[in-house]
Amino acid sequence: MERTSKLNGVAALFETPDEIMAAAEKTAEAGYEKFDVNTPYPVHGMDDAMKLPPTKLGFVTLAFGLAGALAMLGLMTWMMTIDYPMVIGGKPFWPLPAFIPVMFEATVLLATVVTVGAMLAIYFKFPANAHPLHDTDYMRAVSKDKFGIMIEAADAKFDELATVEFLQSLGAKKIEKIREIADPEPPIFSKRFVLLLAGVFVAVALGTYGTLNKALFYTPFDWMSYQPRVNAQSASVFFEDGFGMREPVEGTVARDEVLYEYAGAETHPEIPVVNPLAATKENLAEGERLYDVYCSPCHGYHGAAESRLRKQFPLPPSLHTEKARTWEDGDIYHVIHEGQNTMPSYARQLTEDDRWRVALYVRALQRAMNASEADVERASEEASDE
Amino acid sequence: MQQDYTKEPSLVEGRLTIGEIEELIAAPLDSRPGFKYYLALTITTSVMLVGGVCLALSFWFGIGLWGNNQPVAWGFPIVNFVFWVGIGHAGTLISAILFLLRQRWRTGIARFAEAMTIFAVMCAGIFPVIHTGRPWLAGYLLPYPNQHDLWVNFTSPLVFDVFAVSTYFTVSLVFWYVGLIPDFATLRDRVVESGVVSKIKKTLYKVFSLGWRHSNRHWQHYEKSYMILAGFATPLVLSVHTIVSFDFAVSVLYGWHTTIFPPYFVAGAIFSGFAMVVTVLVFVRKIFDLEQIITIDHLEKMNKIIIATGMMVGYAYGIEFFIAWYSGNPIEQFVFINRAFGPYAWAYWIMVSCNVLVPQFFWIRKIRRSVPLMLIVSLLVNVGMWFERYVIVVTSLHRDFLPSSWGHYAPTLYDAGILLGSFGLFFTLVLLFTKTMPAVSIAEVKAVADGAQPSHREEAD
Amino acid sequence: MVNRTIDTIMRARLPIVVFVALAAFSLAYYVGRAERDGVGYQPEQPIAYSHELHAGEMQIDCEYCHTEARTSRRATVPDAATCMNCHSMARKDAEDIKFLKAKFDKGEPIGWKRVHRVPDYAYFSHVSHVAKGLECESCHGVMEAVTVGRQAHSFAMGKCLDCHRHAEEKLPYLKNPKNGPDHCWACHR
Amino acid sequence: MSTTNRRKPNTKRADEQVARTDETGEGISRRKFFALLGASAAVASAAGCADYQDRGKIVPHNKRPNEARPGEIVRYASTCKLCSEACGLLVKTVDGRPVHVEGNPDHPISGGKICERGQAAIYDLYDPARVRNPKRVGGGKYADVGWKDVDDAVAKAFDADDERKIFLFARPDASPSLNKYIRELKERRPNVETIFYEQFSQTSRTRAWKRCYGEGSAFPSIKWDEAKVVLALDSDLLGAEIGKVERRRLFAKTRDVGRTVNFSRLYAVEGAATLTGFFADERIRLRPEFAFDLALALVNEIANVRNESTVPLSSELYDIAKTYTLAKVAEESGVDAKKLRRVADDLTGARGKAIVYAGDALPERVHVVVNLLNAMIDGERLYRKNAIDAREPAADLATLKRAADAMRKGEAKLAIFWNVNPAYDLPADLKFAEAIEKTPTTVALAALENETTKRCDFLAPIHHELECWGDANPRSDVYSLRQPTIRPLYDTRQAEDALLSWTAARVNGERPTFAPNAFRDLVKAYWKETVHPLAKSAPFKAFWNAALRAGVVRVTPKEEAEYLIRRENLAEAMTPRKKREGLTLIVAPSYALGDGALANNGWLQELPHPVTKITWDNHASLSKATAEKLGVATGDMIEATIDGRSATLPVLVQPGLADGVIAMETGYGRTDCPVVAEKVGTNVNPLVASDESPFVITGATAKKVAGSYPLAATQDHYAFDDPLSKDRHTEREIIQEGALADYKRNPAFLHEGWEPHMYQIYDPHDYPEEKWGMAIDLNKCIGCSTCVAACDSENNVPVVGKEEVANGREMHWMRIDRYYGGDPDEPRTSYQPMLCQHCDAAPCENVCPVVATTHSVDGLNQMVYNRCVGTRYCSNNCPYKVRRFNFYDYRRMLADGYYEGESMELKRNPEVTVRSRGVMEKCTFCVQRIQDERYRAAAEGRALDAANVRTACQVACPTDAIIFGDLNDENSAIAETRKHELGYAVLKEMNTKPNVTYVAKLRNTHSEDA
Repeated sequence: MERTSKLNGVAALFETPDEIMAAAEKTAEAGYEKFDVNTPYPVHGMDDAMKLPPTKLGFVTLAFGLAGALAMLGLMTWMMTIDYPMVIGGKPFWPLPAFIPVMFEATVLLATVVTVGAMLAIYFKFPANAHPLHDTDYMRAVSKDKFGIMIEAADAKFDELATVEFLQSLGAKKIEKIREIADPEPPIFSKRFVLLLAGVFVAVALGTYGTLNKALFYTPFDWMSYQPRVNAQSASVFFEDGFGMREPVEGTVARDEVLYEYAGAETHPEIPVVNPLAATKENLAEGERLYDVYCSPCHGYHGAAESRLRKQFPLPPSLHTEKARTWEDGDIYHVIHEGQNTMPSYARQLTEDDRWRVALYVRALQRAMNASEADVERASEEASDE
Repeated sequence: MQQDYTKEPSLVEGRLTIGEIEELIAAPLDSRPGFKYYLALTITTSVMLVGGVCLALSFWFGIGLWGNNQPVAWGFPIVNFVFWVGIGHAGTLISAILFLLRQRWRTGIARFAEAMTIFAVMCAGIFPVIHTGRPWLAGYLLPYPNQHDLWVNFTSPLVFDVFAVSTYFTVSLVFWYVGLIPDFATLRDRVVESGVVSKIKKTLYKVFSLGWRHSNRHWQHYEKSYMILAGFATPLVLSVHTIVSFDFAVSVLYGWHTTIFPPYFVAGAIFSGFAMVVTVLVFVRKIFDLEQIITIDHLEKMNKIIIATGMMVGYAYGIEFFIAWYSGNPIEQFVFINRAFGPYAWAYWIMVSCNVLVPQFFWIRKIRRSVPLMLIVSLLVNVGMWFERYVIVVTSLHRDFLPSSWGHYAPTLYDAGILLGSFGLFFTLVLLFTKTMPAVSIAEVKAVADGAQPSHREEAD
Repeated sequence: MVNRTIDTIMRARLPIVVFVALAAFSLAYYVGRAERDGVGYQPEQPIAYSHELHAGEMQIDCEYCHTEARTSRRATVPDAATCMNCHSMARKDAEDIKFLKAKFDKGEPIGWKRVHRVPDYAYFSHVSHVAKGLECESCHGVMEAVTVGRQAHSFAMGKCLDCHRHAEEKLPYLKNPKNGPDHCWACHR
Repeated sequence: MSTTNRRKPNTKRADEQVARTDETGEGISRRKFFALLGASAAVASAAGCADYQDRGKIVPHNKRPNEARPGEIVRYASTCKLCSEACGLLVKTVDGRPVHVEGNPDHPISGGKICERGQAAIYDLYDPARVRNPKRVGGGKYADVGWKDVDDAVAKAFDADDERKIFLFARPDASPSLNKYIRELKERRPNVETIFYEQFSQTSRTRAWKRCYGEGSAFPSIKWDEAKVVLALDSDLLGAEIGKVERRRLFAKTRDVGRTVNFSRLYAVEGAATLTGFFADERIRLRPEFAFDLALALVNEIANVRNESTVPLSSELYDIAKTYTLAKVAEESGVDAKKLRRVADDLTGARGKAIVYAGDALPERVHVVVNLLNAMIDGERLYRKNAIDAREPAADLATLKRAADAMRKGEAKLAIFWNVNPAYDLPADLKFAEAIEKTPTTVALAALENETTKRCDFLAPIHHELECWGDANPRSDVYSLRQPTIRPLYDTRQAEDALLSWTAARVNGERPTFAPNAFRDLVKAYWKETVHPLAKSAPFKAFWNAALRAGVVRVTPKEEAEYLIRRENLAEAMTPRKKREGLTLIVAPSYALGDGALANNGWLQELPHPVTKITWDNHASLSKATAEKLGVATGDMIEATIDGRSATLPVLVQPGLADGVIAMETGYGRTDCPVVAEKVGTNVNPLVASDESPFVITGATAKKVAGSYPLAATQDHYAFDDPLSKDRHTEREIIQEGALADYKRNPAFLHEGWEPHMYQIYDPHDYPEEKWGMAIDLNKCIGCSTCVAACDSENNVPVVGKEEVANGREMHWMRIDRYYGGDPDEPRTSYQPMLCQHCDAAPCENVCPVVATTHSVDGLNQMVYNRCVGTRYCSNNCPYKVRRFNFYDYRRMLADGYYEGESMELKRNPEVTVRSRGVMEKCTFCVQRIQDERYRAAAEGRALDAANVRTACQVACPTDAIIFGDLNDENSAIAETRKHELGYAVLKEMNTKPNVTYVAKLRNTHSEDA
């Protein structure tokens, strides 16, 4: 390491632990503050000799130990009791006995790691390889088996000659002057470092994306997101036509299948069929909803063929014609089930009860659109007393 | 030769000076590894690879390759996990408890024991992940915020394990590193004729020494933090193996659900830990001729601890039988009778003989101090301890409550391969350690060498 | 290596690298998350059916095509015959409609690309939600404003749980909103 | 290519999938290793840029049928075709694909129940090894041909003008329209001979019945629910014999804990160890050949000694019976005479309500004596008068022998084998293989390759029963229909259609082309002219649709049956049996595989045998004494020889077997068959000869043979009478039983002893809406494992194969625990279905680290597969050990991915997750059925009705032993059973608060030695 001429301090080497103890006491008594004793191993009693105040590291440990315990308790309570409480083994949502072990572990972890971290980073201000003492004969000797005192130039009482003389008076075997370091403070963001940063960023980003979105979905990883079964409305490799769902064999009758005996018949049913559903409030409300969903695109909301299909589909006749109003319920059901002229069959989209509900609502619509006087009065009375 | 117990024998024999101690300890680090070292390394790495291949196959095809079945759903991996965690506990225990008890003979063996802790816990740490059916979901064991808003079940001992083993590994690593900082500084400043120690190694010593300059202002805080670390490591060791014993004690199975498990497991851990330390130190002090630092006295003291903990484990075996008898519960009684006389009686009697009978030889001083005999006993102890976990796991599972679900467990080659692989990993790490870091703590041995401390101070403390 | 550079590396550069790595990870996690969740996923369909035109302009109710939403677990996509209800005549000459008619007559699947999908181990039930009065917009966004089907919201478990736990504020239009179940077998089995 | 975790289309064609596997080593075989290595290489190379978001296609119907709502369950009524019992089926289909089969509750005979074979037969529809198109067979090789070639070959043989015989072999079929067609065909073409036969048919029973009650009479249907005393003479009437479904259902009614007054007493006198024997109250070990002596001794005891017979014996009969006395029989066969006398006491004591039922395998002479015995104790009052068996009787061995001789002499020009395998299951001395070779044109109508198709000229693949039309008339008052639930999967034909087209009369010289629905029209025509008039209901079209929907039609039969025994020609049948020294061999049908036709069904192969719990193998069962005499132990090999015929198979020492008897099952040792059935077990048919009693062979010898053979059992990996583990189940009160007499005296006898005090540290969680619970009545559980088969089918449970079962890794969610208590030779056996107890304080939930198993609001222990990491701690901590783990992806591991093919995907229930490797699974109380009811309730705007939820096992249980329901609803059946004084919880002292209550079994034993 290049050195500048500026003096950092003076260092003296001693042979035996007793010598260094005596030297340290004398240096302290001599009034020096910014001095340090370097020994290959901790020498008992040196702290008192150098009159050092007791270390406060213990309080850091206490603080972070408690913090660890409480933080862990809080974390576990929030997770198991507040955020997602689950019934586990009949235990209450706040199983304190089960929290104790993990709290203890967190206490120990935080206490020890933070203490050492604090000691190294704050007390010692490590890493400090750039300290002037390094790469000097003094440091090599002290590292092995010698003991040394180093008085810094910055000390108030420091005077180059007087201090050297003082050290010799203590019986130092060897005195060495320690110069400041000349190497410049290297810049943090050198070109190569920025390149490295970019490389790390890209590598980690691609790695994360590749793993989370791609790699984790190959054999043998199995997440059961796609299972070897045929879901509803899914493709199948087994059948040539690619349909996962199969048509039932014609001529078979399912357990709760309702067969409409006039299916395919041209004319309407001869025997008049009355709507089996009672005109209750629910049936009518449901009928209205179904009408608005399935019938209103062509027949309009009020059955007067105000179609919303932008004239792409021929207009149906109005439901309020004389012919329509005199139809039997069975006829309306038949048209819904079979369709008529351009109107397709709605048997697929409406269940049997729903078809009768739509028929009910159509009847109500027809009555409403050309209501008699009596209807109007009764309607207004009901509206008023609601 | 009458042993004079009044004065403590000098810890470093042959009146070595501090400089000579440093030369002795740093010798293996100053030379390039020889043929014998490379031979040993290839053996251990190839054994490790065998385990690696078995692991890869199990990962690809599924853990059906192992011997696990219903009802014995746990097998070799869990036995290995508890075995390695057990061995891991001796290291930190030696350096922490003996430090608190001011047993200054610990300086010779502390560093190596802590290193073994780290390696043993690394071997143990693999098993909780690889023994699961879907190891790629191991992340679910940690309570990280995720898009499912799901956390973990903190009442489960397996979650305790995750926190305990990771904490233990971190604290042991920190404890070991704090001890190593002064030694790295010493190695950094050693004068060695050039070309022998590579430049990279020197730089690494400089980096890891963090610029330590043996300043006494730092020694003051260093000693205090070392004290704190030792203070916390001791209860941590006891708590971690208690939690590992919770894996069994928390269940409802008879043979597992007994309150003796925590102390019984901790005693077992110390017992197998010391045995492994003795086993490895016997070789290390021979190969790196550190007899003067790791003396026979050290080994003898450890053997005494082995008898003590062996007897504790023996007591636990006895008390389990007594409680079974005393409880009057037919199922519990059956489990223990079946354990001693059922299909796995062979494993049970191997366990009892290795753990209780073999250590009794250490009552004889001559055996306690003879290296080959000590080696045999410590190896047998570890065999016994492995079988103890095997007996606990398998016998309580294979015949439990409903006779209809009784089954039989037999390990497969893949199980044995993975166990072998874990030993391979352990000894590979030990070998790498001996060549990169000082096997004994230089600073601490110097501190306890004769004449190292100022004279008038000696009687005072 | 000069001591000072070692110090700078350990003091400044190392933490920066760690920070950059963490930033990259979280950035990639959140960027990739939409793709994993499928938010905004809008695959190109064999027929350019436009919800905007049918549901928006012509105000055909969702249930016209997704008939089973009110009665079964699966809301189902309409069969070709439902399209042919009108398109047997409407816009017969359009390219897409010819394609539709060809497929319908030959009885081949049209090959719609699935937009909304929960994993196979999650059993979402439309009827349980629709029967309690939930509107389609709450989960699928305003489809009337969308041409090709697009996934508006994430179907990650956290999102569903969020709504199950705060039904009151998430679904203001409900008459008597009751929080949804959050035990596992409500949606998984 | 999209990510492989997304189902990569398995491009292997069916016959490739059937690649032979030669590995027998355990663990990963060399073949499998390379196969999978290849697969992984393919994956790596085709990784490419997977369009991650490709979520597949939505494929709605092209034109959706009215009632087919996607994903919803649609049920079709149908009739089973596996055996001649013709039970009513309800086939559960999803999206037009049958996924599960249940019984049709409207069917008067099967009453909503089916047997375990019917339950698992649905897998054969999707069996990857099904033959997909017609094949010409030459030298054991199968070559693809078209249907035209087969039709032409048959037409040439059928229309050839020489008068040689034409044989049609088929299984007995209860179809009236088919039988009518066969009769018409016989008139039109006299040289056509149709032989309906089954290896284990009831020929001796029907011949004996016709001898006793005249040619016109048929064996009656018995009112089992009214019988007070039942003596099963070497008959597994609840186990594997024909007619078991109705018997199980009716017999269970006599075991109703609510009305113990009508508790029946079941005696079982048997040589083998059968399910009926171990369920019986009193069991007597008797060598089967002594059945004749015992029957006559009973006749003598009742008629001559006690003189209490309603039917006076003719002098001739008196002389024959006189020589047999109970004491002599007891002394000769080494049985306790006191027990035999007690049988006689009970039979006469419960006159009119007692019935003796002889086993199908017993020779005719025993049946004749038993018919006489029943007549003597007014057993005839238990015969149903208004329901007469309407099925054609099966052909006996003599007819088959004549046919075989004719074919060998070349007197036949055409032989058609419809779903039969004579080359495998007929006695060796018929030399049927040679007979097939000698016949110029031979056609096999079969679904799978087997020993017979290998020797025929053509293999014409046929529909599976779920793809067929048909009808059945098992009894005079019952007509049922069979309708297909899916279009044919492959280029196959319905067998009846093929036969109709082959044997149809030529229309002006031209043979009519094949009409696909010919048989359906025939059935419709038959029903129009015969069944419709009987039913006298709406116009035929409405009647036909209603019949299809209901599946069964009840008609009032024309005439009543009269049972008047004709004593004159009985004596000549009672010739004394020829006594032969040596061992007795009993050859019985395999419990799950029947005569071996279902051998390629993995689920049946893996269904644990109700008695031995062994899967994937047959064996020779020996009693302890016999085994010691022959110097063999379980696992050794033994060679049994009789008149030069021999078979070598592994030994199992079976408690409860009669000494000097070796019992074994057929249906195994199949060769030339698909991979699942190949080389499983040993073929014991060579031992059978076509003599008077083919299946009870006396005078055999056996000797130890070198070698050992591992048997894969799901239970009992320990010696039965090892003192360390004997009677642990009663000591730990897992099985709690008592005598009926004790119960009558003191109903609460169960709770007399020490009751563990249940501490309650935490206050229990409350379950506001439902809280599901189950009760299993051990009085009704006969251990038949139908519930296990149903659970497997409903919940997509995989098959693991023999090695893995031996490893202890079978995947059934339910297991029927069978415990032996007491003396090894006279074991007191108890059955207990064991499944997840859904405990309130579940120990498995505490220990799962990833919250994959927790408790639901309605009291279920939830198992979330996608969250499970696979630590398996939950399985260790479960005291009942009811959790199962996917150690492998078993669909890929069994026989090189045999069940990984697309066709199996169609069978899987889309409402249940198909579990991957590394995941724990267990009984879920059929949560998909609970949720289904919840969705239907939401759709109909009503509260959930617990009565609509019936678990798969509850529906399948033939004796209704399983009750499931909502515990919060006081007046539900489950709530009452839970409070019943005989109800107990297993391992109650573990304080896990299980939700499955077992009702203790009461044994109706004699009071003095209860």
